[in-house]
Amino acid sequence: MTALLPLLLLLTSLVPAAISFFLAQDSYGLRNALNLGGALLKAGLIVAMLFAVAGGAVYETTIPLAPGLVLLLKIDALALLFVSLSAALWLLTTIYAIAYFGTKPQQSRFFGFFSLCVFATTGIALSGSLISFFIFFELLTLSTWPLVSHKQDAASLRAARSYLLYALPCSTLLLVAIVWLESATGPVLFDETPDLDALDRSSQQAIFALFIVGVGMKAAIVPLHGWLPSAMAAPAPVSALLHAVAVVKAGAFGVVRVVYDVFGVARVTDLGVGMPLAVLASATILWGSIRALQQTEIKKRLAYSTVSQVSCIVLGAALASPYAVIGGLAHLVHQGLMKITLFFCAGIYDERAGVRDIAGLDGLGWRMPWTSACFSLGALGMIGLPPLAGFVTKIYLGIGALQAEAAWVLAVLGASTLLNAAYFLPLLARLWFREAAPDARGDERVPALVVPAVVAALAALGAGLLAASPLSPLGWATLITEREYLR
Amino acid sequence: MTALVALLALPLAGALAAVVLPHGAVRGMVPALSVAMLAATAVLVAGLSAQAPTRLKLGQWPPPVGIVLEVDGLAAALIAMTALVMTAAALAALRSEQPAAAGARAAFGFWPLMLLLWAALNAVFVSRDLFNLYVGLELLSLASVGLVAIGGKPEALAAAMRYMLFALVGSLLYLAGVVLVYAAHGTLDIGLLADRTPAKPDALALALMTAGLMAKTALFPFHVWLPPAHGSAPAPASAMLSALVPKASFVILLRLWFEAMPDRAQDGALVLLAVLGTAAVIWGSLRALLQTRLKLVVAYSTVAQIGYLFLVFPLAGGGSAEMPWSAGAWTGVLFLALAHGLAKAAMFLAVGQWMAVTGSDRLDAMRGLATAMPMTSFAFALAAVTLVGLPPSGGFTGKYLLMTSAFAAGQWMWALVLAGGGLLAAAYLYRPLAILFARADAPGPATLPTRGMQAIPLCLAGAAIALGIASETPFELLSIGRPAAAEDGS
Amino acid sequence: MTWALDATLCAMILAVALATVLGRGVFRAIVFFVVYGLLLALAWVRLDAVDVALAEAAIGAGLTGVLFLAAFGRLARSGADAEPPPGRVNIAAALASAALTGALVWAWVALPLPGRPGPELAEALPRAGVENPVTAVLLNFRAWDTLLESVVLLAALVGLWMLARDEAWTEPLGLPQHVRPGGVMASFGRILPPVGVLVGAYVVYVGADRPGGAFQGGTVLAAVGIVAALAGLVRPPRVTRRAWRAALVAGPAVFLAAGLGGAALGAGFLTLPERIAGSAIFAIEIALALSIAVTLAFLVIGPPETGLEDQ
Amino acid sequence: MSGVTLYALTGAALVGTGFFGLIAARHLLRRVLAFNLIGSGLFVYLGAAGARGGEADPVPQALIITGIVVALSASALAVGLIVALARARGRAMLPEEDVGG
Repeated sequence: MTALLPLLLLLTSLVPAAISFFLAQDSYGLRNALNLGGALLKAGLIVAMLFAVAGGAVYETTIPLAPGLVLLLKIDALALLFVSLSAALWLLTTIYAIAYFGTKPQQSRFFGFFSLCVFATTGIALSGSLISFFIFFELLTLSTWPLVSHKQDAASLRAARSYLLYALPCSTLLLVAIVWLESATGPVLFDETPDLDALDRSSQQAIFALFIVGVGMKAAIVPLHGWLPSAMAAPAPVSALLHAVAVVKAGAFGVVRVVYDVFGVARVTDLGVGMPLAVLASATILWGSIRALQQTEIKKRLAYSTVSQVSCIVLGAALASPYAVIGGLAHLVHQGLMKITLFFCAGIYDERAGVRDIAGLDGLGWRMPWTSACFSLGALGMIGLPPLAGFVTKIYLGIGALQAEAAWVLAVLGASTLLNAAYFLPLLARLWFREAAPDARGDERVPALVVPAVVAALAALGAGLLAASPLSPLGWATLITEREYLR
Repeated sequence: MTALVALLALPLAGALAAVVLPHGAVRGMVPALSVAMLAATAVLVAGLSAQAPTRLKLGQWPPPVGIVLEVDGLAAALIAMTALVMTAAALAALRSEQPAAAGARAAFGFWPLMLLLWAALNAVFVSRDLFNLYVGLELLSLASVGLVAIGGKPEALAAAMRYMLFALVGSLLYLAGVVLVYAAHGTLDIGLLADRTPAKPDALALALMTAGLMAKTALFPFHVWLPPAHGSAPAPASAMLSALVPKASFVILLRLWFEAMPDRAQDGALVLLAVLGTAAVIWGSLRALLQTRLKLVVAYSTVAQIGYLFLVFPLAGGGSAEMPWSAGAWTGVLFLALAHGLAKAAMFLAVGQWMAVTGSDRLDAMRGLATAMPMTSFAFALAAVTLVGLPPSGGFTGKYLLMTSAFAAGQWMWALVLAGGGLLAAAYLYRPLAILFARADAPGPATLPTRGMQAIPLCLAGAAIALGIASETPFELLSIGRPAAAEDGS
Repeated sequence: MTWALDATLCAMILAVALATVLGRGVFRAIVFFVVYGLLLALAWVRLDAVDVALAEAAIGAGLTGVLFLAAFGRLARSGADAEPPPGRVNIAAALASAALTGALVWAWVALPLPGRPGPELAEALPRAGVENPVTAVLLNFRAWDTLLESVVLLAALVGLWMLARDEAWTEPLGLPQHVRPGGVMASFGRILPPVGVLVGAYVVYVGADRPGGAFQGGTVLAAVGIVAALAGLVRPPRVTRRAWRAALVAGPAVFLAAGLGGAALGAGFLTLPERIAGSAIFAIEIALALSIAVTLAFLVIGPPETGLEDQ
Repeated sequence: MSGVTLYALTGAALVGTGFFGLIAARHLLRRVLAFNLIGSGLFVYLGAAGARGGEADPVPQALIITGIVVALSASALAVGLIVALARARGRAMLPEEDVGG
């Protein structure tokens, strides 16, 4: 039974996906029940496993494909961190999406690919070997494309093409890296760091670079970030998925796996590739913030904010000191909770008030109090206001930087905080302190849109307030770091 | 043994019957025959033991007097792929009005030619005699040319003529090599040849046969006949021609270089073959990018995909034969061949359905068809995933095995060919996919193919994906009688 | 003396071949080709291969020649008989051809001494059921080749029929022939058939023991049919006539049935038990000769066509 | 030079002659003629090889007879294609080679 758990976790998304494709447009009830049921089941399974994994249990399933090609699914603490994030957010997004789409057309296709995306993300989280990781990583690429192009208008198709234009070459390089590595070491499993000494130093550095390009594209590391802002053409639930549940998270998670489980901290330091990565991440943090500042569309600003924030996770991985690792891992969850709140709210503003531009937010706070409160909570968290989640992350990263003897990172963090404030605070000011335009509309009459936003915002708040609890994201990240990387 | 005889005799008998019987009876016979072939294939594969491939001495005459047939993993896998593709193409042809639309002529000719093609493919896959392979190849070529000519339009005739000329040259070059082999060794049996002392003219014979088979396989620069031919045949015929026919001559190349004359393989020649394969990948892909007719995109893609197959020569032939990476290269290439066959057939059958609906295969006529025909479009997308080599598909398994082998052998440039080729494939397949999934300008077509009809290409594309998901069974099958592994056997 | 004879023959063959390739006009090339086939038949006699000589004379020179001449006539009707003026001398083609010949000559010199399945063949021949070793190879040892070859003919014919125009599909095969009554062709056409049928049947019959067999005999029979059709004595059948289509497949069908019969009796696919091998081969040869005759005749006569002028 | 060798060399020369015709000629009928020349040249070469060392080997003879029939089948289909192509295009040449003249 326990060997089947990883498989079961995958099936909770795969089965709704497979059935959704074949449902007629008007089978609303069945489709909603399927997707919600799958999401609930998955959440339930994860809760059931949390305590066992905290106590040291590991669930493993092996599916041999061909010699050297083994699909290994394994639930360890790091996998569970990511999978519980994506499962929880999937549940919220599903509720939100059902309300968002209402009776709009092509829903079977949407929910089919949406669940397939979550299936791929779960697979990425559970992958215990490099090749399994790659298989699910590519599956994620493919199942995201129909979602980004869902509206089928020119902008969506352009965005979807741009996504593939980044994703396919980068994943090809990832495959080259994997094959190059495995031709020297044999299949790479994440629980035993492979012996790379068969390769010379420059080959190892080249492979590391290929890996970072391969997974970094999904994490939107500069200069591989261009696809993310243009993907804003997609419907709001897709943005939530891209920015919080699946895609960029998979990229950041991939960086963590590569640094800690493929190369190992010691070898990364020895090869001298950690610092360049940290510099790249820092550059991304600053560049994303600066670009966010220049945007006048809410969703575009949020998108560049994601570019910036996700690189905090990469920065934590690159610095590789204990506090930095904890901060980075915790931010994987923190950023997801805060960003999904913001995107849910942006979608509600668009749907219920017809507001897409920042200028349209004037005075909306009082007209749409729940949404605006959530939005404010998310934005303040992103800035890093104590005691919210973003603050916790930044403190840990800062200490980690000092541990890693990279004091310059403090300047980056400080600058980024200022920039975050510069691009979020004006929004809050408009929401709460400006007069509404005379013809402004806006209501919150669809609870299924608002409730997920509220829940996500409360979770983000809780993650910060209860950071000391062992089951908080920070507590869990500490557990992972102690168990896996400081052996 | 019985299964093997059935796999050879059934399509032959079916073809003879299809010439004589009235059209209605032929339509009734074809599904039954396909089922029987699938069953025989299943028995054949199940009966194959890992130790020794099945051998059949025809007429009980041992070589060099008689002809020997042998089913190894390679032959069994290709026979199985052929059975799937043929069954799908036959069902598609039965259900579509296309062959019949051209009148009684096409409706009469399609079935005998198709069944003769099937018989020829199976005969080539199992034959161990170089001259018998020649006769099989001729049967294959003539039936193929006939299928192209069914189209009837002037461009189809020109395409068939060009195909014919290349086929003739290919046959003669191959025959020249066979003549030299017999003159030098007094036998045409592949097994006996492997044990003979090499003779001086062997290199020339091998070169001539290889050149001829390259023309038949449409390897760059001998590919010019393929796109117009596959682009102007009826869709079910194109599916067979593109998915299966080039594989037959490729199998003979494998038999020659790895089984009949492995010790005569020069490193330079092996590399040259792979270089031509690389050129095919690049040139075929670039040409596919420029086409405005979907059938030609798919046909040029075959030119490119055939290129991959020739990477096997430097990685598993010559000095590499005894190296640990040769097995991966050999199996990887066969995975690619199988996946390409299934996916390419799915693509042509899908295009055929769109053509039946829109009356054209121009790319811009396909706009928004995904809404009206989601299953067919999904089949095309899955097939594209396989051809690009993305996981989880048979194409990915093949690419992964080949790339690993290339890096292990230190010949990383072939890995880059595979990687770059995948990107090029993504580029030329993206265009039709984006058009299919774009929003339709006009209301969808009035009459659509039934769901059953749409399911045919989907099943084939699904099989190409399943080849990657459940790749262990085909992997083991392909290992049976693998030349490098079978050095102890005779 | 014999050497001089061989040398002269070879020189003539080469000269005629060169004329076929280089001579002016397609029609002349075809005529040279027919002469070439006849000379080649002589060469086969010199090489002690009388079976091949018969096949070459009947098929290589005779039938192929008629095929080309008939095609030339049809091209003339479409105005496509003219050849473009020869362009520049194609040096690359000449070099490639010379290299090919050179390579084959080199190979001949480098060939090891006779490699042939001598002892194994000598041991197998007495059990083959026929005296003529060539027939033994064709219909017993390498029966699979021959069975496939007989369906190659069928594939070519079905392919050829696919070249018919849809509106002509139900017409009789080939172009309608109008022959002057009392002309040479008409009287030739009246005399030849009975003689030809006799000769053809004889060639099939002796094939078991002496040179001859289904292919050579079938070709003679085909020639009879072609001449009769060209002479306007008979109108070729329509594709829709099922009896004729049955005649096309009779040979391969009997052959395949015999092969499967061997498998059913437990002897093995295409295995002719020694006791009945002789009579089985004879039966196969008769059926094959029939099918070969009809198929070859249809191949030369061409796909169904309307008598109307084109376009 | 023995008689057999003489025929082998003739065969080799026929192959070259035919090959030249196949490449250089543009009228398709002549190309198919050239194809037949190559085929028969190869058969002569094979027949000569089988006739080495006294008694004739029956196997090449059987192969050659099969080969002659196969060549005729291919020629018939090719010739039919030429006729059909000429009817459609008015020329017995491939479109891409139909320049000048």
